[in-house]
Amino acid sequence: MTDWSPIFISMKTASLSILVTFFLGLIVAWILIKIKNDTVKIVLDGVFTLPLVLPPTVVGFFLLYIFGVRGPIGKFFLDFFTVKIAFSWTATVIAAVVMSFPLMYRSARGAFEQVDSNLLDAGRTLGMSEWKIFWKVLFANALPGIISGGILAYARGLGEFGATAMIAGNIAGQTRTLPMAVYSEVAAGNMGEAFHYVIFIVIISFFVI
Amino acid sequence: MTDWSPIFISMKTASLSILVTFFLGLIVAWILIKIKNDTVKIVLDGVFTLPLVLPPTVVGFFLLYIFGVRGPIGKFFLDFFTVKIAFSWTATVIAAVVMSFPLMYRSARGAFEQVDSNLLDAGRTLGMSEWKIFWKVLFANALPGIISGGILAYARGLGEFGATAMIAGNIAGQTRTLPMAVYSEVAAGNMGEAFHYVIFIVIISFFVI
Amino acid sequence: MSNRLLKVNIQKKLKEFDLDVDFELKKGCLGILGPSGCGKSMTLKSIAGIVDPDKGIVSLTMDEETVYFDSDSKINLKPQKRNVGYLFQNYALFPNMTVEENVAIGLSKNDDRKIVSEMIKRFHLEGLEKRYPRQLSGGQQQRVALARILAYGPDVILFDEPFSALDTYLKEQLRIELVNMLKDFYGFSILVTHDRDEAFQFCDELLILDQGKIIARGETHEIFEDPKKVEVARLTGCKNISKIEIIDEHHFKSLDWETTFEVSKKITPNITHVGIRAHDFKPGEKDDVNSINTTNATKLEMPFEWEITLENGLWWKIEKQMHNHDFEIPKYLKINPEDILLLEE
Amino acid sequence: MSNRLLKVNIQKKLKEFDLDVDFELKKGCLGILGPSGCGKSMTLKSIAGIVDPDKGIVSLTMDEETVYFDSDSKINLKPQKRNVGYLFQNYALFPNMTVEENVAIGLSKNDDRKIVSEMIKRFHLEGLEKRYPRQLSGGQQQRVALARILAYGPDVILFDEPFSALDTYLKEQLRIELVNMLKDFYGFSILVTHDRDEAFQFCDELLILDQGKIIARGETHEIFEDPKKVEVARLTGCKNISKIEIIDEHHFKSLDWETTFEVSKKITPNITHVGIRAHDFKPGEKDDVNSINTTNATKLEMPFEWEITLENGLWWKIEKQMHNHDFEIPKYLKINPEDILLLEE
Repeated sequence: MTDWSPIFISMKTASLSILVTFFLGLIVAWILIKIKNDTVKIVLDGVFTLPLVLPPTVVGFFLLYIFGVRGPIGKFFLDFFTVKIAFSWTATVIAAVVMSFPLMYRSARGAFEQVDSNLLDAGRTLGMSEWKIFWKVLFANALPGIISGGILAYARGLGEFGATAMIAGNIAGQTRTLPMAVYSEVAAGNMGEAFHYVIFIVIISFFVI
Repeated sequence: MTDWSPIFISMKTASLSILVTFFLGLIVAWILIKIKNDTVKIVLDGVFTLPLVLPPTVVGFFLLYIFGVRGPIGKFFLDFFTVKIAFSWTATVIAAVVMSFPLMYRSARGAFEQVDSNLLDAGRTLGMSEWKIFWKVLFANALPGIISGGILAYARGLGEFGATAMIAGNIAGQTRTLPMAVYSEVAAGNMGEAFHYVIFIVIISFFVI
Repeated sequence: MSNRLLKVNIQKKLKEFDLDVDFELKKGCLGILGPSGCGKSMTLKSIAGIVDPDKGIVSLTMDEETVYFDSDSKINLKPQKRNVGYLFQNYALFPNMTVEENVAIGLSKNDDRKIVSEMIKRFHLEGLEKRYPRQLSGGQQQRVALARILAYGPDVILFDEPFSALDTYLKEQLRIELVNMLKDFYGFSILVTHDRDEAFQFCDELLILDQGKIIARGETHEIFEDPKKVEVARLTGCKNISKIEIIDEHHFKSLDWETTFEVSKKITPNITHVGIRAHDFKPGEKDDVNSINTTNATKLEMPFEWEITLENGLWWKIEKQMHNHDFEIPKYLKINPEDILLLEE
Repeated sequence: MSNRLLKVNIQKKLKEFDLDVDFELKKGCLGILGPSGCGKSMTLKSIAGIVDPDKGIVSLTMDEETVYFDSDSKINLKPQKRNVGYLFQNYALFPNMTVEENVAIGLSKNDDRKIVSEMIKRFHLEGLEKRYPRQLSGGQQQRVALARILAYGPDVILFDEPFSALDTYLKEQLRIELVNMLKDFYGFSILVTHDRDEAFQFCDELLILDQGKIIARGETHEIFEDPKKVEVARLTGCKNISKIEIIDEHHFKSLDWETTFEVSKKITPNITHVGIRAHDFKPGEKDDVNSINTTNATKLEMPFEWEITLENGLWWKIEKQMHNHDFEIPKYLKINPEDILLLEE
C-alpha cells in the first residue's frame, strides 16, 4: 500500500515555504530596485542568486553548517529552546525557502523592472506614499510576472531534493518529501510505488501551471 | 586523502553537457521564435520548460524509464550495441543536459526576444539568408544574454544532483560527480572531506561568474 | 518607356479592424496618409513580405511581372527574393556593425564593393565609416539606412514614417535631402506618414487610409483641395469642420458655429458636413457674403503666424513677420463661397 | 501681488556632459528649448525631486520660501513633499486604474472628492470615467494626465515634451487647449521641448539649453529676433547659417554661399557666422542691395508654402494659397540688411 505521508509532508512544506518565499522575494526585489549604488546592487544580487547557481548539495552543506547542532544558529536553538533544526520537518521548509527564493526574487525583480519607471515617479509627484506606490502601482502592474515567478518558486520548493537530502535527511514520515520518496522507492527497486508518487507530482505540476 | 575522481568526472560531465545544451538551446530557441502558431508555441515552450518545473527526481524517474535497460531507448542500445546507458557516465551527461537545457533555452529565447525584430526584418529585406541573419544579427546582438544563460546552464549542469542520482547512481569513480560526493561524504559523516569538495565547487562557481 | 506596375491588393484580419487595401502604382512615389494605427505599416510590411496577408495579390512589373504574393496560387515570395527596400521608423541599423558594414550588408559576393564607397560619398558619410550606429546623430542614422537600401539596389523602396523619430529642426533639412534622392531613384516608392506636409511634399499621388480602409485616393493636389470626406479633410489639416443643416442648394446652417453660410457649389443631399481651412478666411466687412463677427476672439502668436480662435470655435490663421508682435483682429472675417469644402461623413 | 519665485541652480555630472543650469522664474511659464538629450528632462526631474542633482539649490517661494533641495545644507525634499506636478512625455497614466481613479489618486483622505468630477468636466472627459487608459486616444490620455495633475493642486507644473507623442493633426488642437488651461493656472510652469513653435507659443520667457549648458536666456521674442549664437539661431528655426569673412564694419563675405552681403548692424570681431531666416528673403532686382541670383533654383511645394533652394544652398520660403500650384521663381532675391542675424560660434 502506498504511504501517504510524503504527500502531506510535501504539501505542508511547499505551502509554508512559498508563503515565506513570496513575500520575502517581493520585499527583497523592491529594496534592491531602490538601491542606487550599482556596486552594492550587483553584490547583493549575486548573493541572493547564489542558491540558484550552486549545486543543491553544496547549499545543503552550508545550511547544515549553519543549522546543524554544532552550527551557530543550530546550536543557539538547541541550547535555548532544545529544538533540533537539522533533520526535522522545519529543515525541509528551510531548504525549500532557500532554494526557491532566488527564483521568486529574480522573477519579481524582472517584473518590477518591466513596469515603466515613469509610473512610480508620477505616483511620487502626486504625493502617493512609497507603500501605496509599491502596492497600487508597482505590484498591481507587475502582477502577471510576479504570479508566474510565484508558480516557479512553488514548483521549485515542491521539487527540492538535493539541499533537503543534506539538511533534512530522508526520514520516513518526518522529512521524506515526495521527491525523496520517489528516490527511495526507486532505490529500493519499487518502480511501481515510485510511479504513484510521480503521477501525483505531475498532476500537481499541471494543476499549478 | 581526498579522492580526486569526482572532480574529473564533474568537469568532464559539465563540459560535454554544456556543449550539447548550448547549441541545442540556441537552435530550439530560434525555431520556437519563428513558429507563428501561438498554441504550438505555448505547448512546445511548456514541454521544454518542464524539467525546470518538475522535481529533479521525477525527471530522473522518467529518464530511467526511457534509458533504463527495460526502457525503449535503453533496451535498443543494450540489444544492438550491448551498451548500458543507465548507471554509466553517459547517464550523468544525459541528466545534466536535460536539467540544464531549459535554462539555456529560456535565456537564449529571452535574449533573442530582446533584439529589435525590425533588425531581422531589415536583414531579410536586404537579402540576407536566414542563417546569416541568425548569426550576424540575432546571435551577435543577443550575445550578452546568451552568455549569461550559458553560464547559468553550466552551473546547473555542474550542480545536478537529483536526476543524476536517479539515472546514474552514485558509483565512486564512475558516476560520482562533485554534488554526489558532497552528499556521500556528509552522509558518511566526513564533513572535512565534503568541505574540500564544497570549496572546489565554490571556486569554480566564482571563476565561472 | 518600359512597362512598369506595382499591384497591391491585400486583405488581412487585424485585432482592431480588417485591413483591405487595393491599389496600383504606375510610376514614382505614392503617399499613404493616415492616423496612427490605421494599418499603414501593415500595408508596407505586406508588400515587403515581412507580414503575410490573409488574401490577395502583390506583384511588381518591371518589364516582366514578378508575383510577390498570390493567395489563390499559394505564391509567397520570401522578403529576400522581393528586392524591396524598407526604411524602418527607427532605421533598424545593425548596432554591432560599423557604418561601412551596415551599408555593405546587402551585397552578395559577386557585387562590386565600390558601390559602398559611392554610397558613403553620396550620403555625406565620409569619415564616419568606422563608427557604430549609436555614435551617430538621428539624421546621420537615417542617411546610413538610406545608403544601405540604395546599395542593395531595390526596385521598390518603402518609407515607414521616416521623419517621426527626428527633432523638428532636423526634419525640414532631411526632407529636402530625401526629395532630391527620390528624384534620382528609378523604381517605385511608397511613403507612409501621419504628417500632411510630408505627404504633400513627397508624393504626386495620395491614398488616405482609415481603420484599414482606403477612404480617398487620387492626385495629392486634388485631395487637398477637395477632400470630399470629413476624415480626409481632417487628415489634410482642415481645422474647421462642422455638421450642417442644409437650407437650400447654396446655403446651409452650421450646427457647431451657429451661423449661416453661402456656398458656390451645389449642396447635394449626401453632404453632412462642411470644412473651412483656417488659412482661407480673409478680413471682411459687416455686409460681405459669409461675414463673421469676431467679438471675443482670442489670438495666439506663432513665429510666422497668428492663430485666432473665434468665440464660436472657428480658427483663423494668418501669416506674419517674426518681428511683428502686434495685431489688431479685424471686426469681421469673411470666407469666399468657393473656399468652403462640402463633406460627407 | 504676492512674493513668488522659483529658484533653480543645479549641477549634475551626466555620462555625455555636465548639466549646469541656473535660473530664476518670477511668474508664468518658462520654456526650455533644446535638442534631444541636452539635459532638458534631467532639469525637470531635478526640480520634481525624481533625480538628485550633485550640487545646487532648488527652492520655491509662494509667500513663504520652501527649499526643495540644497546640497550645502543637505536638504532634499521628497517628491511627495514638493507639490510639483509632472506631465510625462508618455503621460504615465496608471494602466490598472480607470480615468476616475487616475484623476483621484493624488487626493488625500481629507480632500474634497468633488474636485474629481470638476476636473473630469473641465477636461471634457465625461462618459470616459470608467475607461482604462489603453482605451483612450492620445489626446484624451493627455487630458486625463492634466486633470490628474490639476486635481492634486500643485504649485509648479512641469511639461516634458507634452506633444511629442501625438499625431501632427492632433497637436495644434491640444496646444490651444493647453494654452487656455495655463492661463487659469496660478502657479509656475516650465515647458520643455525641441519644437520651436511650441516654445514660442507657450512661453514668454525662454531658456536655450545645449549640452547641459544655458546658451541663451531671455524674452521669447527677443531670442527669436536676435538669437546671437549659432546654436540658438538653429534651434529657433533659422535655416540659412554660414561662416563669414568680415570685410568691413558693415560688409561680410559668406563662406558657404560665396556672396558678399551688407548688414545694417555693426559687425564686431566676435561675429563668426550669420543667419538668414528663410522667410526673410523678398523678390528683388539685380541692382538691389544684397541681391542674389536664383539661377538653377529648385522649388518644392507645401500646402501653404513654397520652399525654394538656391544653387548655393540658400533657402527661401514664401506663403502660397493651397490652390495655386504654379510659381515663377523671381530672377533675383534680396535680403534687407536689417534682417541678417549676426551670430557668434
